Amino acid sequence: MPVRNMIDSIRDAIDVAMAEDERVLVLGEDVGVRGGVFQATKGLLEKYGEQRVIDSPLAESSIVGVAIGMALEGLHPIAEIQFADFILPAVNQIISEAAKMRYRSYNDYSAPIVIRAPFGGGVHGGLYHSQSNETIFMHCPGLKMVIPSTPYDAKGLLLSAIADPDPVMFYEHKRLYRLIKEEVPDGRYTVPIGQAKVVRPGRDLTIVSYGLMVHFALEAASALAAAGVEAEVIDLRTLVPLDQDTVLSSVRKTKRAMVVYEANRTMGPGAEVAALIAEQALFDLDAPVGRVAGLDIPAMPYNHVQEEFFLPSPDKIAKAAQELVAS
Amino acid sequence: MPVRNMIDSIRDAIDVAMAEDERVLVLGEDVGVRGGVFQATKGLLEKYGEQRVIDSPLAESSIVGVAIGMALEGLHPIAEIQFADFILPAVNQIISEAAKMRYRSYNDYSAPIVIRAPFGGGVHGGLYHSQSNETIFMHCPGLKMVIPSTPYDAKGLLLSAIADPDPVMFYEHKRLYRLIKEEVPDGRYTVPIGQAKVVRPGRDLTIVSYGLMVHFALEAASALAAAGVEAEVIDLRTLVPLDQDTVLSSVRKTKRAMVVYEANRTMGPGAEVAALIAEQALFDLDAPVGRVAGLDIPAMPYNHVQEEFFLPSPDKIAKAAQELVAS
Amino acid sequence: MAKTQPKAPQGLSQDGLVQIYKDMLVARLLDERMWTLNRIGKAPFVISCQGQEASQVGWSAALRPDDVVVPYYRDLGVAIQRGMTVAELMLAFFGKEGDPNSNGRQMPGHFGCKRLNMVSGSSVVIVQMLHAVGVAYAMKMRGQDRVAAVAFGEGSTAGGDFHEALNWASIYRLPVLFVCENNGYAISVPQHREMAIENVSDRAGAYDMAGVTVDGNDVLAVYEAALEAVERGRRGEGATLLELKTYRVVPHSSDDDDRVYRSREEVEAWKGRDPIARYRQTLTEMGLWDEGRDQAFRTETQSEIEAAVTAAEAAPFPDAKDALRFVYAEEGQN
Amino acid sequence: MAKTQPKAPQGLSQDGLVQIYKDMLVARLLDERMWTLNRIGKAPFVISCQGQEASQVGWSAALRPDDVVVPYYRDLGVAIQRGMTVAELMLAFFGKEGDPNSNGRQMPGHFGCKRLNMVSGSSVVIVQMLHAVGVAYAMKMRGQDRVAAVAFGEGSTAGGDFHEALNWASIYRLPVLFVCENNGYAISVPQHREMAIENVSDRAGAYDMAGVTVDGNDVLAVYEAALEAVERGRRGEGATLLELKTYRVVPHSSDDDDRVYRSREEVEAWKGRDPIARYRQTLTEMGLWDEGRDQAFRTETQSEIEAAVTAAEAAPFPDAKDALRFVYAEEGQN
Ligand SMILES: Cc1ncc(C[n+]2csc(CCOP(=O)(O)OP(=O)(O)O)c2C)c(N)n1
Ligand SMILES: Cc1ncc(C[n+]2csc(CCOP(=O)(O)OP(=O)(O)O)c2C)c(N)n1
Ligand SMILES: [Mg+2]
Ligand SMILES: [Mg+2]
Repeated sequence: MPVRNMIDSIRDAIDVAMAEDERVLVLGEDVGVRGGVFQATKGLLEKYGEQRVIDSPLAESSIVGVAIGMALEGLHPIAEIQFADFILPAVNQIISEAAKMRYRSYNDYSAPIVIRAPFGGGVHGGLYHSQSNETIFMHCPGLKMVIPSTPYDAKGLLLSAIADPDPVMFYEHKRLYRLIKEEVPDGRYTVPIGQAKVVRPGRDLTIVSYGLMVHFALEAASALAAAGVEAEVIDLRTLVPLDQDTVLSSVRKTKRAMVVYEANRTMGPGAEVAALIAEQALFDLDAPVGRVAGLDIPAMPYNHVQEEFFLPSPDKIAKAAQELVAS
Repeated sequence: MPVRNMIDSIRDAIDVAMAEDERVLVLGEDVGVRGGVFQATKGLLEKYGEQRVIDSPLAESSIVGVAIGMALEGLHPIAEIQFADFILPAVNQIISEAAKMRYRSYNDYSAPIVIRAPFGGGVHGGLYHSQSNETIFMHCPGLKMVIPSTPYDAKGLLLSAIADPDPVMFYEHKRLYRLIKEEVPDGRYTVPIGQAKVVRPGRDLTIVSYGLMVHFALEAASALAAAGVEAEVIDLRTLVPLDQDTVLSSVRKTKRAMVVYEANRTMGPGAEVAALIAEQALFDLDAPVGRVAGLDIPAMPYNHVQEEFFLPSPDKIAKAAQELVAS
Repeated sequence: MAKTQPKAPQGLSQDGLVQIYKDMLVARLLDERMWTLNRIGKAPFVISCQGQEASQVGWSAALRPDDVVVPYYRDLGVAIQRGMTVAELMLAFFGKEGDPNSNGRQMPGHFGCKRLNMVSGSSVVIVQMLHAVGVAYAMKMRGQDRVAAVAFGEGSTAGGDFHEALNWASIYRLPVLFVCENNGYAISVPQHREMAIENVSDRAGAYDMAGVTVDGNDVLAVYEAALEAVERGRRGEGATLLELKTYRVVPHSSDDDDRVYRSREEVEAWKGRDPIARYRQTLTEMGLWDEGRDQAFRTETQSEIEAAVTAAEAAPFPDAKDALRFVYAEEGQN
Repeated sequence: MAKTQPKAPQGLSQDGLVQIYKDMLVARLLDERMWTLNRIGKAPFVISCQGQEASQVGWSAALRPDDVVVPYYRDLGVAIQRGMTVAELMLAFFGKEGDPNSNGRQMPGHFGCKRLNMVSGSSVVIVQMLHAVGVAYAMKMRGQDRVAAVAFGEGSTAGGDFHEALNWASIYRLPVLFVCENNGYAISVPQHREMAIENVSDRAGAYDMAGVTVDGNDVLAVYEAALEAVERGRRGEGATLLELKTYRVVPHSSDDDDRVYRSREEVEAWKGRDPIARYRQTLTEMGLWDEGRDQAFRTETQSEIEAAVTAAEAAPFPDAKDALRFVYAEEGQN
């Protein structure tokens, strides 16, 4: 089976979908000739032509707004936002329009678009090429939100997202693009939206995470195991809909929970997970629900010292886990 | 002492600030001749002239972006967004620019602007004149976020916001504009940003809320009292910075907590409050942390049946509180 | 002096000419009835087409049923021209079960119905221009000769999506009819505070696009200009920015008081240029209409409206739980 | 045939003319050094001014120190013209303590420094146009004769804030100089995919604003056009949209590979129109510069740069905890 990194598996998913269904197209800044600044659409222009691989003008609101219009006429656009930091000019089109189209038209119209965006830091991207703003879209009924952490899941989830009848936010951690390789089958397969995965079983505490932080949590779990603490690690994979069952049954077993995310701590995705646990599994808990997250400063600085200071790390996670288990 | 409703006390606060300091100005759609669609700026054009009371073009990004520029030159703009639902085109200017100006310039520049926006529902505003999207701005270090629930607080907090050296989001529940009157002194006084208020003491559970929901919580508390349950009601007044001490000491006393908010439930402001409690006061809790919130549908429908179905009500709050106390 | 007989524009039969008048009049009468229902406390909100009927019915009539229209909240005339019935519109007005626009979810004035190829809109202004561009992209990509038409107020053109939409449409030479219904105000804000130019259509040059301004109270002039633009689109020659100069003769909405921002003289002057009276005159001169038919049609329409009011008042609101549907596609639906 | 001797534009002394050359050359040499530092792995990122020095130094030199400039990420030439030192810029390049732009928080190319009346920018394109408008509003409100100048690339003009900013500036006739550095590409996207028109300045008409296009590789032409615009602003006659046609002769940034989207012939042709060589020629013809002075200045600059590199490499990174400062104003600060 071919071995692929995440960027290759994403490109492969798009390729599979475009080859199968001519309604699928991609649009975004530099997605054509350049193949995307991260190369997620490399080679697609040559293969599918200018009409289906659109080098859009530099205007995010239009990328999403035009994609909505295409979807209204039955196309299935995949919009690339060059960096998640630059999705903000499109927030109105996403939240007011895409997310509410089906609802407000009582199912007459819908906007089945996929919005891909590289997010997250640790790549010296500074304040504006490192952000994790998934909270904004998690708080928006009508959207789904997917964040894969492995090449295999990335392809399977992206194929699910493209086939989904509703708008899907698809956030890709840019530091994961080339970090890991694994076997990724050719052709179509899907990973269902809405199912979290226990990526490491354990009995002493549950670490809930997604994206790059899953790998940091796994590293932390290895370190913890050496110290006799068995952490169960959950990769959410989908933030909306959130797989409450997987989270809650793990927490009911381990009695301790911690959420790890790289977004700003306050009101970040971990707040919802913690609230869920506090509401549904409170009597099972033997310890406070911990959060290891990005700092509450505007974003991570460029210089590596402060970038590291901002980000959760395997060490910080392990340390917090130790404290939780001790409490 | 004069008796004012909330819209009058807000107008009065702006008037006081403009009379004292000629750097203060207002801008927004219809704020001039029309005095604002809710009349928050009525009479100010006549008093302070066109240069300081600006009927802006219909473009929210520009309202905030231009206000930032004015602030860079030492003015103190108060920007009105006609409805909070329409703030989304300005999200980029607010989050990328206003909130990060001081941080990214290492204190060289700052953007001391106030952004006022009527939010919330129960006024037959349908999907796009009823939303509560404060989550977006709570998750943004660099911003403060204030939501008054009474005329007195509205004036005092708005005067604090205008004097604040950093950008402040000032959300006003539109159904509160004319709902309540109380004594509101003439002239300058301030209510500090960042201090919650216990608006009803109680021993059996803590209800944390803000905006219109505070009044619903108080109604619920009266009903509960009749049934022998003493609820302590906290009005957060400021979502950022969140007054953790007031919340936590109340919860440590009552051992039960519930958050009431009208925003969509998932990832709404109550998630952060619940997470805070689950992290800091877990061992004090005798019951799960409850959330009574807006439904997870795009927004509240226009027809009153579904509008009521969407919204928390005193009844729903009281019922949830009873269950919490019984648990 | 011999008066020249008015001439019907290309593509309009005598029935078509009369139908335009009927649609305008139905829009007006329905709108007026909504105001009285609001004023007696039966409905919380009206937003109005009054004064703009010629603009609305005129541009809409230039399209085919398989074209796509993306109207804005004032376009009651468009909804009627496309075929939404008075009964349906009254259900929407009261937010009742069976409203084909949103099943009572949206405020009145938010038109949208797939059967009529009329895209659902939000209350957020100007966003819909980009949807029309995307629709037109799909049409062009498939080699169809359909067009997308989208309407908006002149005040809303200050928003960034206006620029982004015109830019896209011009880069890809898409078949879009951009219709600006210029009524001189954005709620209270007069045009000179919205833009520094005289004609919105002057902005077309910034996109190498056709720009046309016509008298929006002259329904045949509107129709002709729209038809020309639509045909330009069908021929693959790109988009047109069509500006219709008109006026709303009532307040912005039932929540507005327009006396504070415009003089009664100005409003009365525009009432004197009523597009419906004007077109009735034209049709009469063409020999296609007369006082008797007018009275009869009014009476008929009024009773249709009253029947619609009665039915809509009697109709149930949607079930509370119905509010939970269609956040996402339902099981098995695609 | 007698060659006409080049003429100095109004308002520029001989020293001024030479200073412009020096600023351009310093920008180029510094930029080149940053690339080599990046290529040998000493710094993660460069974004470049190369090829655009005449545009940048030209428009910036037309301003007074008390005017406000709002540059974009490519404007190394502006930062130097405003007075940021090579040593400071090298600290910024390495993200070190003492960087006057952001104290190491932002990526290189994010210029901003109150001492120089140069507003801090984000990486988000086109947003800064609105900041310049607000700055100019404040200036005009106070009756000052200062202006605000803001720069951006031509690709970025597709964003909505471009339109919103020009619209505001024109409604209020504000003293803004809008400078579009048109290098023909937005990363890989060529101009004809960004807009359907030939000249960005053609959009000025949509705002009843002066629009001017000049050769951005001719520094004196840039200076003159900018000065005229600035004086128009000072006289209260409103804003100008000034387009400078130029080219970046290196990839978009150190993360880019421009070979996939433009031919080497095209790049070489533009290298042949190098703005620095061209202006050196002009100055030489004016008798203000010669080969000897050029060599001496280059040597001097190179050693200034090397000293800056050494110092910046030796400089500490900011303390980790320093990242917590200035999210909000600190106690007692206003
Ligand atoms: C983005 C946004 N901002 C503000 C509003 C509130 N609003 C509704 S209509 C309107 C004025 C629109 O004026 P114009 O575009 O000229 O259309 P008209 O109502 O005159 O037909 C405003 C400000 C809105 N609906 N959307
Ligand atoms: C809103 C936003 N979207 C995308 C980007 C990523 N990006 C950075 S520069 C650039 C191209 C800009 O082109 P242009 O405006 O022509 O300026 P140039 O770099 O050519 O000087 C892009 C797409 C960004 N910085 N901001
Ligand atoms: Mg208007
Ligand atoms: Mg460019």
